[in-house]
Amino acid sequence: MGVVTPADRELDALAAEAAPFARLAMVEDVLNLARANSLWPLTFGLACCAIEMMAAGASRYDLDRFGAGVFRPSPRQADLMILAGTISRKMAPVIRTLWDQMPAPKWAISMGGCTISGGPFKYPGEYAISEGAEKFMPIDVHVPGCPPRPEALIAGLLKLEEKIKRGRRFGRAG
Amino acid sequence: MSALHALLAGPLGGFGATLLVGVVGIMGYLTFNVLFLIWLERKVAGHIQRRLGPMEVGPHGVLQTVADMLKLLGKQLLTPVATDRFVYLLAPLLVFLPTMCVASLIPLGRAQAFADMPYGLIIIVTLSGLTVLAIFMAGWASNNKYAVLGGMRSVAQVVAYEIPVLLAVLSVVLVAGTTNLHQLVTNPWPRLLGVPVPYGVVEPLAAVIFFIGITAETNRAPFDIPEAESELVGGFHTEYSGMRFAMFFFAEYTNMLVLGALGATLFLGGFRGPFQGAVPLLGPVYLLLKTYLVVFVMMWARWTFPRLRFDQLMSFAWKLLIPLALANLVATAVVLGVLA
Amino acid sequence: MDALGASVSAPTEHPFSGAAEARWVAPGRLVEASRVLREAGYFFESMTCVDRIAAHGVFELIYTFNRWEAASRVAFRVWAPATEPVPSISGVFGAANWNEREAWEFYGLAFSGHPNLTWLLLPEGTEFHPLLKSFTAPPASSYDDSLTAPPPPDDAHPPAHH
Amino acid sequence: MRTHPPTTDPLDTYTLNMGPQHPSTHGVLRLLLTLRGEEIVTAEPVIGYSHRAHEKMAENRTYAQFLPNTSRQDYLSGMIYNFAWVEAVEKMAGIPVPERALVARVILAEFNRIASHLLWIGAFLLDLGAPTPFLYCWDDREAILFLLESVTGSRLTYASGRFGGLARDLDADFPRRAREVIAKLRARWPEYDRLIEDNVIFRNRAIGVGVLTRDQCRSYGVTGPTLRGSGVPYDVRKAEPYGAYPRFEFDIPTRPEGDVFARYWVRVQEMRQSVRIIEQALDQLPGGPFLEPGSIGVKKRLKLPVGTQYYAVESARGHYGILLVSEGGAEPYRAKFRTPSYPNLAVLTEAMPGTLVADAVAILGSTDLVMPEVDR
Repeated sequence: MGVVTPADRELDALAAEAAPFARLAMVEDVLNLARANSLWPLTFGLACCAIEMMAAGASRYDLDRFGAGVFRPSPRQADLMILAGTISRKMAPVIRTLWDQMPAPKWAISMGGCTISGGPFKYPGEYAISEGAEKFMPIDVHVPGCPPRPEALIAGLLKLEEKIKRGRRFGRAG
Repeated sequence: MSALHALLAGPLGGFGATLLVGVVGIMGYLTFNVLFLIWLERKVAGHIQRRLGPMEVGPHGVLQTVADMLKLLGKQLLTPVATDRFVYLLAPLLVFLPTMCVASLIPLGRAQAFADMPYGLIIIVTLSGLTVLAIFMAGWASNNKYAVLGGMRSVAQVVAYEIPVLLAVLSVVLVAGTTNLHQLVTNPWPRLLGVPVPYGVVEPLAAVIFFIGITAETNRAPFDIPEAESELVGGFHTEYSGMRFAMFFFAEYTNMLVLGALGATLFLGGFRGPFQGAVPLLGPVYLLLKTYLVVFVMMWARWTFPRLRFDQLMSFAWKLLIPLALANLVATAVVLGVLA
Repeated sequence: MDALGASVSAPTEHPFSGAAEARWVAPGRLVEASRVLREAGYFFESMTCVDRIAAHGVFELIYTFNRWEAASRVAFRVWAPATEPVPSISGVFGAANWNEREAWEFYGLAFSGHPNLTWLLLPEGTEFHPLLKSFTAPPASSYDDSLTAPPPPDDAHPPAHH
Repeated sequence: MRTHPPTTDPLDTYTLNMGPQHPSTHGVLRLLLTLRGEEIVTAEPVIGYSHRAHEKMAENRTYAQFLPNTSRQDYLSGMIYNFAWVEAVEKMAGIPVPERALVARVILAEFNRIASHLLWIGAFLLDLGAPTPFLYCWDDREAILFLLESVTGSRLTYASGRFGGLARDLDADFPRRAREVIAKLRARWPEYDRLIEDNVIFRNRAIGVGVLTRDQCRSYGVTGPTLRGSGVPYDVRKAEPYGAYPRFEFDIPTRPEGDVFARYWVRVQEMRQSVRIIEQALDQLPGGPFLEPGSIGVKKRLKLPVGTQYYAVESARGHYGILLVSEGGAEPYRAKFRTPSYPNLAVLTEAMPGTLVADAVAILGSTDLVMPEVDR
């Protein structure tokens, strides 16, 4: 370490102030366990992938087995945003608003090629779509496919559960 | 329960002990009940819909609602900027107070009612209409058009369905000759062909009207228009998150239980059942079994029927249920008069 | 059909198939001609704009109409100069309203007498016409800047403690 | 209800913005409703939230490269769209198609139509607040998807058409499995009728609601089951027979009322007709090649003669038209897709005023919209 600048000291002070009053690791673990097992997705579909997302919630695949079948139509009550379908440029600001309306802690799964990178609708000079959701919001799990099968979405969900149980969010180690 | 009561009565005095046992007992039980009912709802829904419902959290998902509750506890509480803050925060607290009070009035057994009042039934009917006030507060304070619409619908709906419920209850009161819930159960039952039968058998129409009425009052499908998901997103609770939202859930399921228990007490014989005289502890068991039967039928209806439209709901209450309930009341009075 | 009057002279090197009748209509007679079809019981099937600016300096508009009773597609082909507005037929066929808005936003072709000529599919305020052959890529400014900005530093994503 | 005169007084009304994220806008439609209480004064659909520029893409890709796009326009009846593109190109290029492929296309397309209608019934009932039929329909739909997947390799967005046939042949076991699925569907229909059609709440929500007159349909170019619910027996399969359809006997179910219930009834009957077609096609399924020997397939660059062609098929939602303009190159000069949901949505601006918010949801649901198909 080199010179400690005033800015660094300020940061340290800030960190000390922002540190939790008491570290309740057990409680955090239990909470994370509960969070992982109770991921309520937002009722929100964009295109083709939304149909497979609905299929994942329907009888044969039954997301409710994992406690993730409670699709909430209001972003205020959702924990998980499953971005399923192509994000058009007209839709992107709306999605960002929805994401901002969700209360923390929240997670996002990008389902299908379109929300990962623009998918099949990306070509030089395209004008209509936003090339991937990560341009404007954080994504926890990517589920590739066009569209991914419901099993793939379930696998993505289980990956997300693992991630939550380890207490990591948005790529930051805990 | 009574031993515990005696133990606490030493330091706290009789009233204090009753209050403590009552509050802790009721709160504890209601919390458990909500967790159980939500799980039950999801399992019932699952099995009606050719799937399993929660399976992974605990055996057959029994811990699913515990996880949900813990998660909701740890959720950020968002208060949208444009809300009427005081009312917005007050509504979720108010929403289950009336239900709590009603819960304490339901007789659980021969000597077990937390509050045994001579006019218990009247108080219950009065209190159960209050929940809607909190719902309207929530809808109005949220400053969201969907929420306001939901709140308005809720008020209109409860006003309309209180009346047939009241009239149906009155029919039973006429037959039983008392408004004390405890006496209503313990009084000699009416006899049909020499066999004592619960009031539901002699007043089947009142029972059906009462059931429809409480389904509407608890905002359950097919009368769930105040929170109609496909129309109003979340209705009155659209803007609520985390525990505040959970409170509404809590209130809805508690309301189901309490009104179901009231229905069981009025029409299905309450805590009375075989051998209950010999084993008093069976009383609450019988009551709960009957209550959960009513609740189960409500769930069954929810997962089977489409939702009514708002004007249809209104005309159903005003043009069909209320005249029917009135006619039933008059018929009951006439029959009783003739028999007397 | 003869009430439509004589066809205008137009190039013949683009044959049209899939219709019982395809005829060239002058822009000025479009409303009148479509009204004839409306009264004869035709429904509005589709409208297509084709960019022929490079070769001829015009847009080719292809309207197709059809009947329920006996399928007999009629195609109107309009050779519309790129700079002049085409008369709107949204007063005759309700469906033309959206189709004309689409042609306007995708090609910049104006329609006179249209009640609400504004963006339909593209975000409001879009300044390019993407289906023109001369269009290559949208200008960089067409992205919503607020989206690419980093998320606000709020308490929404606290790092988990371990 | 509805005793007030229509009003546009701004003090008397308010605006409700439904969507683009709303449980019953099926994806990303936005409806701007002007309301007076719960009564709709005006309804203005705002679309484009899933505009993906299919038409621009068509100009940038070869005919074969564009094939996967077609099934993404309407992902619920993607097979029909896929074959429509293939057939349009075949017709323009004069590519012959073997008999087996023609009949197999009909079988696959009709199964796809049933799957689409099943999904619609479920989603529509969900809009009306009944969640259970949704799951029943999806359960049945999975059986069809499983069958289609065994032929095409994908569940939803098929690319199984080839210029001159099919990508893969129906295997020897296919007819037996297809008949099993049909038997399963047949067994389910009485259940649906009892659960949905005979339900008094459903009938009250659906009968007399959202009437579309014949003239409105004509003005907007409404087609498909939505039009047939208004009593017009227009079906591209009969009006302009294509593929192997002329060989099969089937009826066009219509109902004169034009309300939500009529549209529901028509779709339910159409599934029965589709099964009828499939059974005939399975009986007549000829042997021989499934892809014209020496045909173009997708590998080589295909060039179409100069000209403009309009080609139409009947998709699950109605008249799907492809207008292809070729300048002789390997890519289309212009491809316009006349999608059925587009006019079916546009007409709602006239059908919705005067109804209630709950009706708006029912009407919207009854027209069976697929938003990416509207927006393209």
